[in-house]
Amino acid sequence: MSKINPDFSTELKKYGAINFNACYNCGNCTAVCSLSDEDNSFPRSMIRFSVLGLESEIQSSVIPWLCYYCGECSETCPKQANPGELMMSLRRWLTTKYDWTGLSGLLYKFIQLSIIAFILTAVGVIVFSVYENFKLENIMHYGHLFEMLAIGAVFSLILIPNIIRMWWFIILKPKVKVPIVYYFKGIWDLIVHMFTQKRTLGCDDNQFRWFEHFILVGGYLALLFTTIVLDWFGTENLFIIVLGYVESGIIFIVTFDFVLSRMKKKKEISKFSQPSDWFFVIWLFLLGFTAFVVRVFIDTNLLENNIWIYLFHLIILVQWALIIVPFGKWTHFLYRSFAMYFEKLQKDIKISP
Amino acid sequence: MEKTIDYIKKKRTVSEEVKEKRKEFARIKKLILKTLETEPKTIPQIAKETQLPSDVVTFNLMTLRKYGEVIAGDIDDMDEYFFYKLK
Amino acid sequence: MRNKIGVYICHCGSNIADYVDVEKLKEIVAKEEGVVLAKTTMFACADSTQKEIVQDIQEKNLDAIVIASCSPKLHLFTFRNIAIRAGLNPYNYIQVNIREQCSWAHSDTPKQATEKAISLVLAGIERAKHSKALTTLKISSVNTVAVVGAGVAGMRAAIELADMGTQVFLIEREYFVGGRSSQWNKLFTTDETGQEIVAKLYKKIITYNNITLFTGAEIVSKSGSVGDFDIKVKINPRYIKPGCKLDWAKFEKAVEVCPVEFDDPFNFGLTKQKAIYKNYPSEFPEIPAIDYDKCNKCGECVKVYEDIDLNQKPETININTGAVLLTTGFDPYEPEKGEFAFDEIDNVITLQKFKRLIELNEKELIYRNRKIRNIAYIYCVGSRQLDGENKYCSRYCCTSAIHTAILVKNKYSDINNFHFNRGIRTYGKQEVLYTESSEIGDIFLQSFEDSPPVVEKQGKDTIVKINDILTCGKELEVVADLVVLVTGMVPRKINTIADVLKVPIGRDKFFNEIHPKLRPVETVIDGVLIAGSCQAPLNITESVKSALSAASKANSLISKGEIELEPTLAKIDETICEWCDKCSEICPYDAIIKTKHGGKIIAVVNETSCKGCGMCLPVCPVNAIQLIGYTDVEIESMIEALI
Amino acid sequence: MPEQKSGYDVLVIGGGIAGEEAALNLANIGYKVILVEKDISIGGKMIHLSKVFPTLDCAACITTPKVSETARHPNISIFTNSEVKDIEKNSEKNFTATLVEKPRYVTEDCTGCQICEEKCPVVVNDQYQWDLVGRKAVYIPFSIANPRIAVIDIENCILCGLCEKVCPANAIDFTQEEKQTEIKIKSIIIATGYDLFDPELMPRYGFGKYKNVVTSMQMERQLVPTRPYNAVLRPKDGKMPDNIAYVLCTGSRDETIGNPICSQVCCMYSVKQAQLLMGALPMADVTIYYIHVRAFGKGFCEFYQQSKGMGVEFIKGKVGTIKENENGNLVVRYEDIEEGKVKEAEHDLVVLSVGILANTDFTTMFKNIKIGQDNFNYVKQTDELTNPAKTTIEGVFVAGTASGPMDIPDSILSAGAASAETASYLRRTNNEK
Amino acid sequence: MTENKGSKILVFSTEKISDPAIDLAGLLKMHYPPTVYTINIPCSSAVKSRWIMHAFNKGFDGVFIAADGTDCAFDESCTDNTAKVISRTHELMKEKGIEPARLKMAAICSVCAEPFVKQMKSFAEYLSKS
Repeated sequence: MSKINPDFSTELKKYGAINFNACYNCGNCTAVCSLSDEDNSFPRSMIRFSVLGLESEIQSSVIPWLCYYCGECSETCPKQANPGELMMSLRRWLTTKYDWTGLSGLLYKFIQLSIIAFILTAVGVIVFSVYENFKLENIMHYGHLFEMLAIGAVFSLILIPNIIRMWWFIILKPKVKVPIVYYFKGIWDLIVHMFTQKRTLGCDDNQFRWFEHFILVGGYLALLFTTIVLDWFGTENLFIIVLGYVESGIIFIVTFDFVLSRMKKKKEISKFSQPSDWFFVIWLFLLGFTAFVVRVFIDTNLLENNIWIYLFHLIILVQWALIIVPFGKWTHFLYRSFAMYFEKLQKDIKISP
Repeated sequence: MEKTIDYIKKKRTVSEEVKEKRKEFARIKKLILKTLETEPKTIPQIAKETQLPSDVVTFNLMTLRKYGEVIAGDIDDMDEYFFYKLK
Repeated sequence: MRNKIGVYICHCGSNIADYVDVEKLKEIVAKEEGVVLAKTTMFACADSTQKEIVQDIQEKNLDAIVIASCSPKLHLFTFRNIAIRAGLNPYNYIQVNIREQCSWAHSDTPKQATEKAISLVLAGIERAKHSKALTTLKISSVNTVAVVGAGVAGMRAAIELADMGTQVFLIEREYFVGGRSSQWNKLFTTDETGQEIVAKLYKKIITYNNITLFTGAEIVSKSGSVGDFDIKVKINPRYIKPGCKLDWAKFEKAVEVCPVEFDDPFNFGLTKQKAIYKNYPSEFPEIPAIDYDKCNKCGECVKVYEDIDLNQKPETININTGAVLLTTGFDPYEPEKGEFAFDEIDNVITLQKFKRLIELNEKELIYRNRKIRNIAYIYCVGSRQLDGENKYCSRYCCTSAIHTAILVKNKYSDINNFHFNRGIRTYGKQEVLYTESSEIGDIFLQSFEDSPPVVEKQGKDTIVKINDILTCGKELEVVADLVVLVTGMVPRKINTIADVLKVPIGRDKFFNEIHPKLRPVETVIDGVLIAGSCQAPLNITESVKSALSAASKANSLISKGEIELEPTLAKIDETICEWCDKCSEICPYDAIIKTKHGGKIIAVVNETSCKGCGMCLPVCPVNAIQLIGYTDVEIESMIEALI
Repeated sequence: MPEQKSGYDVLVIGGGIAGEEAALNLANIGYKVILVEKDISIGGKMIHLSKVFPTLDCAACITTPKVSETARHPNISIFTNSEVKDIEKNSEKNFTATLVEKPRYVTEDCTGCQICEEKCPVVVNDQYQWDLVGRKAVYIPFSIANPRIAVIDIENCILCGLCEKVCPANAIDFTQEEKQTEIKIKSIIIATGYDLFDPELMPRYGFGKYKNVVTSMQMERQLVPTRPYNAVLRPKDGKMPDNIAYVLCTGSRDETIGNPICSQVCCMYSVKQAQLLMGALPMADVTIYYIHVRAFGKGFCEFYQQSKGMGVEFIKGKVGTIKENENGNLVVRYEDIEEGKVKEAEHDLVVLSVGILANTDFTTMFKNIKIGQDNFNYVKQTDELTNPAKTTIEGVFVAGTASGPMDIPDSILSAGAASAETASYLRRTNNEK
Repeated sequence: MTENKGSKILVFSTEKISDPAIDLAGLLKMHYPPTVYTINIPCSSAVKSRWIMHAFNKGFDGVFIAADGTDCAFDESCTDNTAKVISRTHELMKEKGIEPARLKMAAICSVCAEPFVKQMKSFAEYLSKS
């Protein structure tokens, strides 16, 4: 027995959902979705739960993460109820539900708070630089240190607890009994999905979108590795330097295309943009671009006299690491892979008696 | 008696497409009628023998039936396809 | 018996002549007794041939002609006109179809086609021999229509008829006009209120000299037939002096002093009513009324309102009318006790009552001292019943409920609407309302056919539960402050007019038309028409359409002063008939009447009602009935000629 | 100066069931009516239907008597193959318009013998059988056409002159030209009917590409005794289908194709066709995919229940996509709403229950006045509740589906209303007694 | 009298419904036995047993009622009433020793040309065998 909560619609609209109440439950969206199957039929099921406000049903579901937003459903929806954007909004909403700090919810819903957070972090970096008397070497040293610390902290304090919460919502709370071995069996899928997002390929005819996304993820992870472990800004190794250029180049070129398509609004996926979507692509673009420029300045020995460029990069980096990665859209990357993983667990149980 | 066709011939020209359509129909008609000379056949059988797409056979065969050149006979054992024969 | 028959055989170019040996045909028929002329012709329908035939008829003094050519469906009227032009009765013209039913059908066997053609033409000649000169029957009619029921449909029909020049008697059972529509607020699609529409129509009606309105009036008997009905109308007194003006203050006082109080039917019991009343201030006619059945004649009101006259008596008047148009409307379905907790839980009400409630609550929606926030609408109450008698869909309720829900949401703050439906049927442009209500957040839940939603009390709360189709059958529940039963339309409970006029009733108990497509507003009783929701559930636009349709049908029927009837009629031989009731029983038009004739009881055909179908012919045990044009001699001589 | 025709009271534009009904009503009252039909015969779409719901009487049996009554009514002049343009309102009750009579190239001497048709060597798609079969360039539109006079499709004619040679009535006349006449009328009824949705606009249903995906109109023709095939067959390969699917709301209630409203008839005609199919193909399974079954009119709900009793399967869920198999069978993908699961099902014939769209021809007919359109492109009714036939122009009325989707009984009633409003308008403005 | 010419069939058709169908059969150049003769009447339920018996007496081999069925423009009781006439006539035929199967009825709609032709062919075939 579930109680209906009509107020949930209003809540969800703050996460970017548009007009999904118009749904008359024809099921067209589910039928045209190439990722939807008998076990997980969506997006209509999620629209229905959202209209009725059955929060716990949504919270315990992995379905929002199974959607890669090809936009076919929204394009063909007879009521123009934007099922694709609803799924996107549900992912945002779920992100905030998984987040134990509650910060991401605030940042999603109130753009003012996001802007304040961005300003605060920027001010923090500048204050720190003032404190360090704008000495490039020190700042770069702490910058590098920050990268490592931030990753560690964000992961251990925010992301891992959040994933545990997600696990609790999806597996523990609904009392799905999963034998331990299944967790190990599924790991490979987790990794594959995390790094390849191969399901997108089933999504639409546009293989290019998957490819773009794939090299972006690859480039991003590799740049992370190159800057943190291989100390790109500090190294003299030509191979690493070139590698870093390629990686950061990939990031800003691909994200530039993303920004462009969001502005053109031609494709269904880029028709609606929530602030968090803009932040994500723009910061990623800036991240790649400033890293690229910083290294160019290093190679041309201009950085000493143009420390501002590194500071700018650092501000972006700090904002990225402290705001977007733990509380923003970046987490999708993680949650989606885990959702896939949990879905596999659910399926495995169904198959074995 | 004078024929009015001569009057309109002076005013109109017939498009190539229309001429082509007429030839095409004549060709298909000949093919279909020829295959039916031996024995009654179903549409898939006619299509196979004439090398025409089956929907083209259906359309033209039914047109021939409409104008009385072909008639429908019995249905096959599977109750799927009718046999058509010359009238 | 005709014996100067002319026969024309048409070649129809080559259509007939190619298969039928027309020359041989001509030779054979020329020898036939009674045939004085036999010709072949290239095209019988050609102008020159037509002239020739006219000439022949006049010169040879022909008393019947037979043309053997194409189907009579094509040229019967062409050739009948030839006869008329030549001064021959058109029914002395016989067409024999030797094209569609001979030369074409038997083009594979020309010899036999010729033989068949000979037989057919001979049969035609036989028929011509026995053919009678018929004249179309004309009965006079008064250009008057009695419209029964002054709801929107009735008023609209009255105006239209009056505009077309017909005298109208508009007869309303209630003391006020407007019917159900005046109970409704804003209407889809124009957003006018029901009361505005009623006012608009009433104000128009009183400008017409040729509309007479009776309120508190009912038809109590009818005699006569189409064109000339005599109806008796009983009019209950209003107890208000005729011609007086409404004095609102005095009227209010009279209401105050009136000791008779009962649940107001207009507001479905939401308020109380006195014996002297108006349902709403701007109701028409302006003057109030005192309910004849309820008033105890205590005289209190007379003391404060001198325009009251309790000495008025009911009167009966006679009206002569050409046609009767019924626009008597519907009743809302009244749920049974316990149907979705109706009458058991106190916050369960019908849609119609809910609509009144909205109108009576200006600022806040309050029912039984409780502020309403969550409203559950349960659809198809009394319609599409699985077990009950009403199998039909009431058509207007989905739209009406959704329209009301939107209205409620816009009028009051903080309203949640939950629609427990069985598949929304907002057909046509009404779909936009469904979209609108969804978009503003109304929630639609659909129940399975065999498991309707359940309304029950849980502690203080009223809960509505459903297994929702749209959520894969999941059980869902809503705590409702108010449960609105979306009740459909049923025929009028008090429906005396049906008995008086003997209007046919359909399977759904609504009045039945002859044919929904051919004759959608006519009944089998000639001159009695139906329109609006007395015929089937309809919304206002649809009712008005059918009312206007009926108006034009009625007008074209009676406005010419006479009604022409086809001469193909049944005739009963009074010498043979021994009244057995079989023919009158089978007649769908009630055209056979039991009559005393020359000392014995016989059946007589009412020529104004008979349609000439012939259904009565075969049932007569003594073969007393003949259908003109299809008499035994005609048919049997044709049979003999054919063989 | 074009020729003039006057003395008419009403111009009825459109000779479908609504136009006929309106014309007959007015003619019976005594008004002179000019009825103009774009097509080469009158009867509109109804005359082509099989049986009609919910009474299952045959459409032709109802239409043809009305058609012939209209055709021979002394107060009605019919112009087929003709159009109206440049309607001008000059003053109260004074309209002029141009009547354009297209050449038929066949005179009224035609006896309908079809010898020309037999001989004509050209075959093109037969529009009256919705392209399922061919017709000749000279042809009688359909067997029960009125007038039953041949017509030459000059665009597809190869000018061989054979028809003229063989015509026994000498009715072929290639010298005919388009004729324009100015007509004077006092009032106008627009009864231009509706258009059907073109499912090629929904590529995911594969209409046009997959030959076994047909429209409901094509199925309607297959169910009529004057049908294009000898039985109900698949257009792709002539197989007798035994598993037929109906896709409801094709082109209705769908904002993506610009028609957000319900077409009001598709549910019922599909239910009806399903019943007829069960009669024509007793072994066949029929499945109807629906969103809501709109069985709202008199006797409709009972009819719907009856079809369930006969074994027609109803599945709640709009079909998302249709794909073709090698054997010509079609796989429909849909969400079974009751179960909440996406499913695929194979059918050997799919019928798209196409919706009704406004026929917007009326918008271009007027010259010095503009006629209002509603949000869905139909003729705007300015006083829908009490004067349903009234339009934005005084003296111009609307009948039938020109004002919105409706079924046959509703169209007939609407035409009745239009005729009543026209009659009273004429009388009012005439100041007749 | 009827030797080698096929069985003679009298058809009672109705003006509005079944007669147009019989016309249509000719229009479509569909062939049925030329020994089929049609007399039309307003409604199929108007056929008198007497006429049918007269036809048999005069030498017709079969009588066919092309009934209005549910399309009847007069009344929906048409189908029932026609059926009753048939069954009464069947009784009379039995009395006279005429095989009841020689009187047949089927609903023929106004465009039912093909069903009509089929009916005629099979009826004629049946009659020629019996």
